[in-house]
Amino acid sequence: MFSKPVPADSLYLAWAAAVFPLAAFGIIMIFLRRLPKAAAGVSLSAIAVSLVCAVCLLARHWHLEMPLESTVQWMASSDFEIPVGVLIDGLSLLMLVIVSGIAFLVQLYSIGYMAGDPGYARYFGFMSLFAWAMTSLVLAPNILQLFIFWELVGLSSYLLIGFWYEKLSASQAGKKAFVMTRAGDTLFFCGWLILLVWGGTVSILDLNHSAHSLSQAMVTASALLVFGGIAGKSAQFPLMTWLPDAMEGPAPVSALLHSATMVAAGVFLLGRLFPFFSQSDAAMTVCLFIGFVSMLLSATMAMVSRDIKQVWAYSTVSQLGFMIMALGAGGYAAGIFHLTTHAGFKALLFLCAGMLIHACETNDMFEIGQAGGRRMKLTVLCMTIGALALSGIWPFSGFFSKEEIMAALAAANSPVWYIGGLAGVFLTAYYSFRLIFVILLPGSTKAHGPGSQSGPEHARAVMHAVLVILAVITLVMGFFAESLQNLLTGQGVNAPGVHGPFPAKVVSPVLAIAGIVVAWLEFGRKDSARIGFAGRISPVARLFGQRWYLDHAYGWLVGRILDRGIAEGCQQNENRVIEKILHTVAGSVTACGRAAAGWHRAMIQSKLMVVFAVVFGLTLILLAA
Amino acid sequence: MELHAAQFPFLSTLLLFCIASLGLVLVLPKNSNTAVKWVSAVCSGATLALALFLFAAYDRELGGMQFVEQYRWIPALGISCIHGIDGFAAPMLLLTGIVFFTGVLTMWHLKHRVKEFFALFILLVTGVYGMFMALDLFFIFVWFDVSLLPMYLLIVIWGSTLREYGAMKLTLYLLFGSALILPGIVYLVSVSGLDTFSLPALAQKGVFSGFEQKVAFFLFYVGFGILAGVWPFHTWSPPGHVAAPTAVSMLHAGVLMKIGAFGILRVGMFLCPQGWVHWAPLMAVLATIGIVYGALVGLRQTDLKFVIGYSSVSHMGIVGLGFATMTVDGINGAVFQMFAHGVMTALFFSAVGHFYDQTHTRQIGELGGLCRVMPVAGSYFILAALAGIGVPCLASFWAELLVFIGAFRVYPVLAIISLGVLVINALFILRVVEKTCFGPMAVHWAHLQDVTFGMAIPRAVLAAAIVIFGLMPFLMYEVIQTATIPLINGLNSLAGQTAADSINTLLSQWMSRLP
Amino acid sequence: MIVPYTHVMLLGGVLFLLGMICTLTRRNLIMIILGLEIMLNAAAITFVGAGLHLQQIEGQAIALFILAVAAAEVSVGLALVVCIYRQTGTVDPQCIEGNKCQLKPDQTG
Amino acid sequence: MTNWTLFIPELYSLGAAGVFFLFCLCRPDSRRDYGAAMILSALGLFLTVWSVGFQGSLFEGVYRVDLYSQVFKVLIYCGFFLAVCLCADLSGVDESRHSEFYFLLALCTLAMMLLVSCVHLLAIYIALELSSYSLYVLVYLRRGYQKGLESALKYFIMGAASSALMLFGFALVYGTGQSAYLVDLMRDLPGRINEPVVLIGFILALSGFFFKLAVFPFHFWAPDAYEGAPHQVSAYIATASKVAAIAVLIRIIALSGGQSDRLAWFLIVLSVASMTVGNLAAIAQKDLKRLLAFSSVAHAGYVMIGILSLTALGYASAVFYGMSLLVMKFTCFMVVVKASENGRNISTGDLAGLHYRAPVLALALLLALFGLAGIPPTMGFTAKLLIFTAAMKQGLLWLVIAAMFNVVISLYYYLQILKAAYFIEPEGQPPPIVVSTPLKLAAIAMILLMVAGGVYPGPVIDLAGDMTMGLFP
Repeated sequence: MFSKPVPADSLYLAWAAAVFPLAAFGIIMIFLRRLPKAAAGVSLSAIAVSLVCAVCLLARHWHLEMPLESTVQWMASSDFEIPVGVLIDGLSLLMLVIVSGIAFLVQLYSIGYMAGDPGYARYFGFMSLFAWAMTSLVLAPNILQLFIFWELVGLSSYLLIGFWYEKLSASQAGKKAFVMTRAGDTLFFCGWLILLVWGGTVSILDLNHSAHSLSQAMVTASALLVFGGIAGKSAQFPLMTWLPDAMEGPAPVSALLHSATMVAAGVFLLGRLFPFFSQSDAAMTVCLFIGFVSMLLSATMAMVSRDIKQVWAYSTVSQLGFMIMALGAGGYAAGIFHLTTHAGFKALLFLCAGMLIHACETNDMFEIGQAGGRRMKLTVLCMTIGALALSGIWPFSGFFSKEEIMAALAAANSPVWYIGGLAGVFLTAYYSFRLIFVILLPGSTKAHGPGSQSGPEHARAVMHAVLVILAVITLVMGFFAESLQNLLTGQGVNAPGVHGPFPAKVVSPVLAIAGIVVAWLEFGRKDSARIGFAGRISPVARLFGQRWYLDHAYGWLVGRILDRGIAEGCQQNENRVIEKILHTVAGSVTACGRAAAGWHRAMIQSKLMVVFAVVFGLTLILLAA
Repeated sequence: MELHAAQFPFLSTLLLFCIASLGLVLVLPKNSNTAVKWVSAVCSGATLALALFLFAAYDRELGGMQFVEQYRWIPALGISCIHGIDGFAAPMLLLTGIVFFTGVLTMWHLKHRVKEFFALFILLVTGVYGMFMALDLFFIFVWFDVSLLPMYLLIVIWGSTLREYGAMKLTLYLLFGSALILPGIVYLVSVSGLDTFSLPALAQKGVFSGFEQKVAFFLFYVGFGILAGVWPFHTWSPPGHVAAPTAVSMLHAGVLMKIGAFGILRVGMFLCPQGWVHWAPLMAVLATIGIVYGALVGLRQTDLKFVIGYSSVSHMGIVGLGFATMTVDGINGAVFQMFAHGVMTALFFSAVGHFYDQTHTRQIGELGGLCRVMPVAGSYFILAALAGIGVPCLASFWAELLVFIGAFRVYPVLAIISLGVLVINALFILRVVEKTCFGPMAVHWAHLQDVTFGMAIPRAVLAAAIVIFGLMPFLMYEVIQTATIPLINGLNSLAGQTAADSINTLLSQWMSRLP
Repeated sequence: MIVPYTHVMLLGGVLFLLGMICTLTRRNLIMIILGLEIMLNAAAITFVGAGLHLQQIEGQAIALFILAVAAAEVSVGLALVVCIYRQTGTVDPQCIEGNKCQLKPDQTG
Repeated sequence: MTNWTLFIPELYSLGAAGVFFLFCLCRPDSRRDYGAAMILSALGLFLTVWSVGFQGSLFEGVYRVDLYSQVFKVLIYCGFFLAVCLCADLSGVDESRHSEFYFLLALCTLAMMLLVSCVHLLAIYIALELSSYSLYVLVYLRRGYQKGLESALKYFIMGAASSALMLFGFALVYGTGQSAYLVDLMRDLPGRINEPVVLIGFILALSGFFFKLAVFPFHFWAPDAYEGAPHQVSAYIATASKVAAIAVLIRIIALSGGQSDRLAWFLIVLSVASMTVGNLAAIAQKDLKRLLAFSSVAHAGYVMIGILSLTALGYASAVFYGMSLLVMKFTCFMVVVKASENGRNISTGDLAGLHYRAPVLALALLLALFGLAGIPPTMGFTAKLLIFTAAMKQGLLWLVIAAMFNVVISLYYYLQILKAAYFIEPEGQPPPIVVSTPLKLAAIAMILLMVAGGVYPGPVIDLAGDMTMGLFP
């Protein structure tokens, strides 16, 4: 076997980490819908318990030699069993801490951010639902359980994006997110079915350890299908356009779900099944390619967007693309490490954006700048720290993780990936600091500062505290790289050497600084035109601004092909063919009826004729027969 | 099949209770509306309790037919009155109890011809209960028809949009179905040479030749299939839903369509396993078409009930696909889907019913933002929608999961096609949710009332059923399993190989015949 | 028996056919009744022939009964025809349908 | 030695007819006539029920009294009694003709009672003619409705033509079968049924009964006669007359011995044609009685399914079917009588609002229509199940399916009636229909009978089986 059973105390801790938020969700939705304060309290305590459990687990199993797995059978149908359980290894412990930690911080932040919202209790209910689903997802020992919670985090994402349901765009964005991820999930499900029916196992450890005994074609097929789910969840090309739209949700939701944790679930899954994916070169190449395309495409989109949250959303897609590239290139620890650091600084960025949006009541970065967003000193400082980390500047956490990724890419089979990665580094720095400069150094500002910051004073203090905590994490996280790598790779995952050739170490920071400089030249200088190099060429700007026309393609696919094409065809078939046949049958029956009825009005002698004809005719036929 | 006699005639008690309530309703004075409603509520509550008890008391270790009662009935024709429930019937009884109870409560505000409504309603439900517990072909058919005909009056008198057309179409269609079932039953009884209508006796091995089974199964499949909404015989169903009053829609989609599927299962598959194997590919293809087609047509609908009607077609296609797999997983899933879809769609219709009562329209374009004025009703609607999409931890998910596993083993291509439809399903159901519950609210809806506490009870019961069986699917599977495994074992021993294998052989033969 | 039974049967059959043709072709209620009488008589003749053939008296007895019943039948029929004629002024079977010819009593014949 | 006790019911009927004949000579008095008719028919009903157990043979074997005939006599008398029950408001018949009306009705009943017992060709012929003549005149008795006369004439011509056909057939059967006694024929015919002359004779001989039963193509009289006759007479034709026709048809067809495919095919064609023509034509009808007439034609087709299986089971099922028809058709006509004002014909729409104008009648109508359509749990369903079982034993699956399709068609117009009764709101505010207590009791009795016949028909089926056992000596 590849695992040992989980000790009872750890098992309880793991269960508690998952179940407390579920209980909070149930209690809030059933009893506390009218009591917002109590709802927030319940939700926060539950996630705090989760966090404590997660940290205890991490501390207890810091030096884990073998994955721990325990399952009980939840449901059985013939030879097919659905077990539920927990799998504890470095990855799940790390993710558990990230998820519960960020969730805790974001919920803390939300107390102030969401204050006064009519759906306050509902918000915390959904947040608890998400916390339950996400913690259970990272603990899942088999793909089915993972899939179930995978769907549930999708559900909570749907609910939270459409949280302000009276905004039509919000509910549409929620729908879009759900349907697009569902499209990926369907592929995931198919892949899972292949593994179950033909592969015979869906246990993650079994798959990772026995993938080589399965046929190559099957591994490739199922890996690619599962990757479909990953692409959907992590908003990779071509299923990427839901994520920018998902920014319709409240900013903390974007911070928690759509940057730090939920969208990272795709990368997590890839990491979970890393040895399995490694068996198929084709699948790994596809990972690399998709990550590459998504990373660059979304970076270009971020270059021209004016919406502060959208920029971070594109950036999220781009960074997820980096992670997937890293994993595709074999840099398991690099990808996961980037996931970890990214969770911290991206949450920070979103929460800062939330503060700005809340204060200035606009999403447009230029307007925020003009409204005097820079006067919110702490916020802007934290945002700058986050942007520096995102750009990969020493000593912020992003530097370390990006370095590892670049090293992994450099070790990959083709230089294309590495060069693309470098371009990505440059673009990342460019668009991050474009935003920072626009807000920090606006050409002109209004006389008055941003409008009164809503919420009571202590709430704002809590929000600021959260920002500071995240900023500190961003600052120090990079120095834990070694220990995290030990945690992750201590269990038989053979990560290739992460220390790449010398130039790599220098080239990418230089490029990042170059990006910052370019951004300063275009946006930061006193008399700069405040228009980016991409924005100068209007077709390119339009291409980037329209998200490479991906949404148009989907609109065309759904609206024209599906809705007005196939579906309308079926509808016409329903009305014109099936109904027509029915009506023809019914009509001919009634017509026959009318004819028969008319026949009975005939003259008596005609009727007699019929009588005689039938009797004698039939008799003759019978005699002849 | 094994028969285990009952210590106490629970099943007859259940039926007699319904009949007694019906009689009581009939003899109550004309204007005693409240009394009628209370009698109906007590009747439905008591039968629900009994159904729940039977479901809980069904011995999962023992399996087979339990609570069996046998009475002589018409010896001249070999008709006896046998009641009994197995792992398929027990969930169905529970479903009927739930939908009956919630249906009665949903119609509590009815003012027009109350006595007749509840009399017909109880009659209909009696038929449904009877159908699920009967083990004699005569009684199966009798109860089957008893549960169909009241529908006509219920729709015509208390219905809405295009009710006369919808009711007539529904009734004629369903009777067309029974026009095939009755010959099928009589045919089997005649060729058996046993002079008995008793299902256990006829279900013994070797009673029917392969040809007879094929003929009879086809008749049953089409006959019951019409009621189960099998494509292309589904077109009675959406207009019927649209025309029917709320509780009748609930019962219609929640239980009646299940009677059709149950009929295929109980009569078709139990009696004609070889016919089942023979027609399974056809069933699978039609079911897949139904799944795809229902979702696609649902995409184009503008009337809420039409949307749900077509989604029912799609969901019942999943049941059909499960039956066609002839695997334990597929059948388990199909039966669970019958239950889950029943509860889900009842919740759907009860929420829509409330919308309609308040707004007097079901046109999706005219609604919007209803969650603001009726958050509770809206929540139940959304819950039903999510169950309909197949979100995990709600009952339908487990059903669909198992059906797809079974289908993937036997018909991988069809399974993948149906899986793809899940996306369309999500698209059109969420679109409806968005357009009714979300978005800006029209000003003239501001005065609308949310569901009152009393009216929320039935919805809460349905929602609880969805969530409980979604979180703890094993409660259901343990019961269903007891019936599935013997059925499939019998099927496999018949052919000497698993039926799924024989289908694969058959398919490969067909493929080889292609140029 | 001098005449073979078959011949009697044929005679009865031909007569029956003639009666039938009469009922079918004549546009007069009275002629129709006459045709019916002829058919009855054909049956009676066949009975008589059969009785002779079988050497039973029954056949002829039946024929007598038939005559009597036929008489009753004709009386009922004629009574109806008379009533019809009084009411509509016609005995044309085509005209009694839905009172079509009531306005033109002179067309009778 | 003639045992006259066996003949008591018939004598009683003759006496009853005589009483009305005497009334004809007195001053017209409708209340007196009605009262007398009620008393006499009720007594007669008891008498026939009392005579059920009689066994024996009368008049040199021409007349056979057995369970089969006696039960049918009860049924016929039931029909008579029920028709009389509907006569409380005999507004469709001229006041001065009421005595004649009852006289003819009693006479017709007598004729039918004779008919079901006769086992001799001539006796059958005479009994049949007697009943027919009474009915011709009864149809004619319609007051203030020109169609009454017209339909009587059509009825007459069609009847006379088919009895001529039948008689010619009898002649051929007599000539080839060498006897006019059914008992002898039964010995002789089965072996020779496929000889051309025998087959022609046999088929022609059936014409008269097909006419009575309104089987295609002998059904042309039915719509006109039902429509033109007084409601009570229509009811009588649809119930008692049909039962008698079934009885004697079974007696005659039993002669074939069940060995003739050709005969079976002939019957199958007629059966399917009757069902189809009857049901199709009924769809287009507005007049309720005309509609019921076509439905009778269709039901004749269903009865034929039972008969054409040419087995004891089939005959028993046809008998049961006849019984159920008696109950259901009577219920329908009861509604027609009560819903029509002054004996006028009513259309389907005139039933509007019946559910509150007369709830009991509406419920009875509902059950009767479902029964006619063969929907469980009514007597009609059991009847259909029986005939289908009988046909299926002969392997006629497709015939059963065809019949079921016809049931679906028929359901369309039955549901239209039901919709009118239960759903359509009448124009204005028609007053509630006054249903007298006896009639209400009758309606409830019918409801119970229909439901009992659907739910627990065992005893009746056994009875029908015992009856037909007697046909095979």
